[in-house]
Amino acid sequence: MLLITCPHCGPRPELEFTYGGEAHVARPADPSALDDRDWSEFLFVRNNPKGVFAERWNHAHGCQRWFNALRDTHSDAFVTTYPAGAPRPESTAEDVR
Amino acid sequence: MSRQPFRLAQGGRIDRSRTLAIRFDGETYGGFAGDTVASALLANGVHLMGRSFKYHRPRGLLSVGTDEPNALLRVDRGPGRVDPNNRAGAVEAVDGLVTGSQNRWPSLAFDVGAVNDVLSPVFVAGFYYKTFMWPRAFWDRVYEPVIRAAAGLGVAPADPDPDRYAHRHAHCDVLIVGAGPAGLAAALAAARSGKRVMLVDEQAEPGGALLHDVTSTIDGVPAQEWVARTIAALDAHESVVVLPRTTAFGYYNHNHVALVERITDHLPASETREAPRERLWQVRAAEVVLATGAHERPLVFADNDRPGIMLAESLRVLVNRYAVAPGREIVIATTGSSAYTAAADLKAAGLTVTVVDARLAADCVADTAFAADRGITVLPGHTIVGSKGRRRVSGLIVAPLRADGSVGPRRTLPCDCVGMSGGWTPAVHLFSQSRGKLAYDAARDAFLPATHAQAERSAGACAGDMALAACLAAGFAAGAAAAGLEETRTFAASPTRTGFQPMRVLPTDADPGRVRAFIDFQNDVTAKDLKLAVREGFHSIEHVKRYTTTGMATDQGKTSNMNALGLVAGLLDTELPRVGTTTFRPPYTPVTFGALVGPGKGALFEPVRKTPIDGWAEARGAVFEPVSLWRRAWYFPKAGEDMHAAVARECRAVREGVGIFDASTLGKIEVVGPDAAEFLNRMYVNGWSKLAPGKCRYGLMLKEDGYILDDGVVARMADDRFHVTTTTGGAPRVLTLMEDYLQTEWPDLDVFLTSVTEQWAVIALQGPRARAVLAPLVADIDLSNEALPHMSVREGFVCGVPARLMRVSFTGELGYEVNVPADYGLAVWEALWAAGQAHGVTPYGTETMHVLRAEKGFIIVGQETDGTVTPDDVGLGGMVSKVKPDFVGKRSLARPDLVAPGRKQLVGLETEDPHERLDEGAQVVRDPSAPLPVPMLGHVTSSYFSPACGRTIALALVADGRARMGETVHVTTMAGFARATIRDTVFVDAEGVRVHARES
Amino acid sequence: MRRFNLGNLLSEALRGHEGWGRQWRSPEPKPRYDVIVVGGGGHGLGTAHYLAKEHGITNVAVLEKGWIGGGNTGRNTTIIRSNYLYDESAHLYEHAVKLWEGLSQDLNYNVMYSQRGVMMLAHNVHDVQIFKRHVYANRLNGVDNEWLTPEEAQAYCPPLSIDPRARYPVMGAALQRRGGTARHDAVAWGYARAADSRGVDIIQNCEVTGFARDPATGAVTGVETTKGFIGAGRVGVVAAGHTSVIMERAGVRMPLQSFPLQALVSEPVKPVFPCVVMSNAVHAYISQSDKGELVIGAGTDQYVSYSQQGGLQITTHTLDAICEIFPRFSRMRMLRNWGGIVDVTPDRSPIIGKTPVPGLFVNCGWGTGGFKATPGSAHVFAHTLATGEPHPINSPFSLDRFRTGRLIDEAAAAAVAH
Amino acid sequence: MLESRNRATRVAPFPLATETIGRVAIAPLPPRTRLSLRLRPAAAADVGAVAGLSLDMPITATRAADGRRALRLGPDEWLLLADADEAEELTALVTAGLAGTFHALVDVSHRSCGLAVTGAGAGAALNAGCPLDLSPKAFPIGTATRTVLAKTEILLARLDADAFEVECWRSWADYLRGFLLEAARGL
Repeated sequence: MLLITCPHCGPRPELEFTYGGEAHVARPADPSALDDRDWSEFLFVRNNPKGVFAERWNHAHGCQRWFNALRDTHSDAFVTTYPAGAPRPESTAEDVR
Repeated sequence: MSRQPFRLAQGGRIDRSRTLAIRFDGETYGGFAGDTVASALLANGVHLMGRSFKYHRPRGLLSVGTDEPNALLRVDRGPGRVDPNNRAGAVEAVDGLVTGSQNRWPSLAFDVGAVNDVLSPVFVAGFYYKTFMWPRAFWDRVYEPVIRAAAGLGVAPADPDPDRYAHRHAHCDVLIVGAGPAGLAAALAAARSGKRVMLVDEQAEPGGALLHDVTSTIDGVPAQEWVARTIAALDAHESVVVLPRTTAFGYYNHNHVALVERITDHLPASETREAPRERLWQVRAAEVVLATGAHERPLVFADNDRPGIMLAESLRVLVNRYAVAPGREIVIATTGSSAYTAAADLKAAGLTVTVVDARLAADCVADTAFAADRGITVLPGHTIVGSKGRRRVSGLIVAPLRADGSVGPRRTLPCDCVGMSGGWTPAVHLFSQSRGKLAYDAARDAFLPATHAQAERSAGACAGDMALAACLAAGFAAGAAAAGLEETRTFAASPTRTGFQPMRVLPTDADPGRVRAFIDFQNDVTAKDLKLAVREGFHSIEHVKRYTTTGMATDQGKTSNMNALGLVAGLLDTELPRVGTTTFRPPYTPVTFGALVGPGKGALFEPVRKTPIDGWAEARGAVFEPVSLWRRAWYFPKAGEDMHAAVARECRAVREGVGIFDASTLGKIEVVGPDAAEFLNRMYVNGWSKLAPGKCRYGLMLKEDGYILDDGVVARMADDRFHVTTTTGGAPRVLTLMEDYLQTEWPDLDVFLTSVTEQWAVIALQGPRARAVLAPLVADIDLSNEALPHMSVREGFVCGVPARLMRVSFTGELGYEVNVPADYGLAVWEALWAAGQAHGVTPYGTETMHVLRAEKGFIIVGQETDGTVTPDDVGLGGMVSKVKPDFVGKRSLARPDLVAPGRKQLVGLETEDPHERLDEGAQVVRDPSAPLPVPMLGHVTSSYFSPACGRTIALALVADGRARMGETVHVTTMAGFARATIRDTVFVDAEGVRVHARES
Repeated sequence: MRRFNLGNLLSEALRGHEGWGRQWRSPEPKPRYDVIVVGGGGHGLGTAHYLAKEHGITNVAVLEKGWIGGGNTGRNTTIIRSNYLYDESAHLYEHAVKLWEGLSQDLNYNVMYSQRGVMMLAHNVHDVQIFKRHVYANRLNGVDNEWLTPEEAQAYCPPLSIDPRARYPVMGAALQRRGGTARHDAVAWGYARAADSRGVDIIQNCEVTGFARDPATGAVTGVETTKGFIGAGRVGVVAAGHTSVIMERAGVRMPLQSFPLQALVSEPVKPVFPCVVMSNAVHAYISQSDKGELVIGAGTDQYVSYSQQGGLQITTHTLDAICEIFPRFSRMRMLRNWGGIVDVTPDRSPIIGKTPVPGLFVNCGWGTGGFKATPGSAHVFAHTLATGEPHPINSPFSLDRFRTGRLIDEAAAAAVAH
Repeated sequence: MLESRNRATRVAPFPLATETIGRVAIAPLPPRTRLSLRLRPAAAADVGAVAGLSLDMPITATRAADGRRALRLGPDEWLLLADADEAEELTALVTAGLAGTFHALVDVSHRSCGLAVTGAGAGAALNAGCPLDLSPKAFPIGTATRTVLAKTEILLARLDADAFEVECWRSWADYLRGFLLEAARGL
């Protein structure tokens, strides 16, 4: 079970959280302006890296806020977590244990 | 009861003042408190304890520890408390305990399965891949049943488990796994920091190897005295928890370590009924110290599996800890030094001991001298080429190794017990589970912790330190560092005989293709099986494991893995790491399902959510159905009524009089804020800006992919406040979705969401007489059509309770939904019930609700829709706003396939036979006589008997359905097909006048 | 290649089995192959087998970064069935089941396909509707699947508790008798041996690190590997959980997410569980292996990961359900618990076909249900690689369906776990 | 029909009896006023306090004043607790105090029900299903947070070293009570 640091509540067990997939995939301001390919990209295509991944978590059984995290999908070690809306922090390989 | 002829006169940690008796295969044997089943049986001279998996070879104890592959027993602790595959050395003897051997018939001594042993030349590794293929049908009917019957060890429990199991989440600063010298020293050091320390050990008492060390001293005191003092010192610390009988079996992400504590199995049944049998601990540790010790390796030689042939250190444990003579005339066979300590202790216990050392004399001078000083005969430079005896070893066949490597003349050493030692394998299982990387250390012939993945340290034998003083010092340093102290110290400890010369298979003069030298005892994997695997091209150790099943038995290869790796490396003439090491997976030792389940069984398996009115329904004999986690009243049968009769009666009551229905499970969300209407505009397909306060509107919500997610009535309580309702099952995901968009996409909107699902009990009154029932209980709300028309809402008091009163209908009749604070729900329900008696008010359940709405063609999300259905598919395309620039799912509605012709559309169905009720899920076809695969037009989503129509009705999703009105189609039944006609979806009151109740 | 049969087995028994040769060679890569298959699991090795056997294309290499069958092929719970709802799925999985039924003979390798039946439990009215919808659709598609009452279900699987007061009472079950299990390792080894015997090069410990492209056409011309450059006419990627990583190296983003999936086995016991039981409502799948172990499948963890290690809470949740439906197993013990990496598409159905890159084909997205499809998947993918065009059976499983919205969403349609 | 007023009686989901098992006592909490207050963090800092209750405090902290409590459950969420008969008064006070400030105030008094879990074994019993570190250092007196207990969400508040309040949504009451009783037996 992961230990996840909620930006508001601090380190909490994974049981309190739900996952939200890749972060920083903004909903287009005007979806009608997108053609089918671009729209399906937005709907379905996500990065799936073996390495540092920016992802969304919801502290569903805590403060219920959505936030973002950088996590190494190979080791499952978190690099950092940060509030929704904040830009993705720089991360380097050293960040990852 | 036999008198323990092999019990030594003195010594051991057993309590001779407390005798006990256990049963094994029907015989009763005496023992003492502190015995294990294995030590008690051996004290009585019982060596034959089991049969091997494949060849049914007679087997005795190999090891006193949890690495035991052979002596696996059925243990019977009373009705429902029978379980298989218990390691004899790990089961503590309890007075009256009943045990038995496994995998044999008719008896352990005479097992017909032993015929496999004769056929062993055929039953080699992977033989089943090469045959049993012809004739084809025989695999299922003949071959496999035979193989399955032969496989498996013990018998699965036949009854539900009456025992209780507990769970505990715990946190500590330092978790120390293993309470041997390294672990105890680590705990001593960590305890000084005052931080929270947990010390866990799988054995009945802490001390590890020190519990059978009768010669060493530590800091001037005998080893076992040092253990006692250390435990006392630890007990003096508030912040230290010591858990014996507790196995750390799993090392998961972020220092999450799973332990299982055995609480009652070592106690007499009388004392244990209320207490949990086992407890699963889930520990989140800031730092972990692994002091998990090492496992001794067997020697690989012909017939090395006879009962009485054990690991040398286990003999030492039996003599020193349990005061049991494993035999009278013992041969120690070794390629290393540690076995000489065992030999010395056995000798000191008065047993006859001879040592056979496969190392050349020059390589074991110090050891032979040590033995000579104690009057122990040593045969250095001798290999072992076989053993004698059937159900008990009677002799060991040895031969000198010549300088040229050839084997000299054989001689047989008579004996009744053999202790073998092929070196030591550090127990790196948990380290490997933590995903740390191992590195091969040629000098120690061991894989040792190298690269760490988590906040963890290994110390002592599991890190390659075999000497006592080194274990203590390393443990102390690790414990201190884990606790954030920069302390080290040295311990004055007796020297330890360490070091060994790895020999994968002992040299022999026999044809290696003929002899069977076992590597994995339980699975009967021999050296020649491994040779065959390599010959057939299986060169990765994972392939070898899977092909031969070596290391795959219940001991998970604790004694066999290194011998197998080494042998394969030798066969491939490559260095050992290139063959790879098998990655260890949890659990370290097998864990009871019950412990993992814990309290989560029966009523606590999964919550049953109940409404405030649930008890009333139960008292009225309601039949319930599960809906998501809720249980809801399904129907209210009267005496003698079946479901059909009850539902028909309930339906008529609503259409002709009045029914009362518990709708409390509906999801409810209070949407508050100046941007509330705009927020709903973005979430729903339809618009909300123009909805006036006091009015209600039906809302439809999509996922971003354009398919229907949920629906429900939304009431506007004020300009900036909406009372949103959702489906029962959809409540959590709708709120989650709304919060997601609000927080991450539109944080600029001034809106807050609050779930009020459980704040309000919801009582639906439906039917022409609904107003008559409700009116007397409503003080301050005008219920007239003019003041409170269909789809409107008012706040006021019902039975003096503040209420949100909605005039809405899911039945097509005049209807109200009374929302009152939940704790008042029952009282208001009962008041309405009482007031309704004069009007024949009838309680109805979800089935009737379903029938009534189906008669009106109202959809139920999740029944008419299934996650691939658009608003237009169910005839609600008209609801979709054409003016709103955007809402969730709007763009997807324009995707090619969602606007393509031929989509399935919701229609009504009437069967030719008015009494034929179609199966929900039945498929609709045009031509039932078409060849397979028969093209399908769609499927039935809802199907009921409709009392109002006096016939069955159905809803279905049918390709181009709205263009097929009047068409005859064929619908599958369990018997064949039924003819049905496609029609519109509204079966009752097509004009929709009843809901307005204008006549009143 | 020495045939596998009882006669040879007995004659070898008399001479210490010295006569068995290698089941497959481990050759050094040639400079160029007509087709390179990236990924040495069952799907990849099977693809090579059918390329050679059905299409006469033998200048083929299978590149495996570790050891063959070491990925999901060797980590799954080996459930085989074809009772899928939609025509596209039913045809694909039924194609596989038909091949399973003759696979041991085709490969001359006993893969132990055991048609002991796969039973899916219905625990509520909704389940009943869904499963009957399956039964009827399957019947019309020529796929066997029948509806059982609770009593019939218990008769078919005696350890099953049908106590009506249970939290999840058994209200019926859908049974596919032709479904069952197979010996997963044997599938990889059998395909490897058969393909090797037809000249296919199986190259282990060879990771693909990049793709060479024709600057003009953009077509794939070969792969960079840890054993150097290898030229190729066509390349098929069959890398399961690692597909995204490999395809990224070809500049193709895939609609995939990789999740840890856990499974476990109990200690071996004598035969007690005769079939396969799946309970989707409680996320539990269970059968008993020929070795006697209860084989139990759990759900995926919620987060993307390549760690092959899930959380303990997934295992405990699964065993809650198992012990609720089969109370007698509470005192059984978990022997081994492991994880795999499954690649999941947005509609949880696979992608088998072309990519935007000429000459590059992909077979992925099998999620938690790939093993059952192995022969069918390999067979149609071999056709696709041989002809450059999808087989009718896999044409609906195109990458393009996510643009058009022609999804094949079994789970959304049926809440049936794969 | 004024006589029909106040005829209705409150029925809480928990039985009234207190259960004591070993070192754990489990007793139902009396009905009380629960108001969910949502407010932007910045606004909370500006306002400081409403109805005599400070809002400006760390997340998971509690502030109490004359029998009322404010629990900060998140950056923009507070739960206000008071006696059962104080709902209208407290609502009025808060609404007045926040006049002109965007906020949401929703009465959720009936949404939840609570148990008092006390005794030397209280923490251990809770840890049978709650994965949080309940040591006094990590979870000091006055801490209040949403979390999980086995298969249900709870609101957990520590009133004293060995005294906790556990609330769940009312439909989960049977499960919550049943689990805690089993947990106490399992100590």
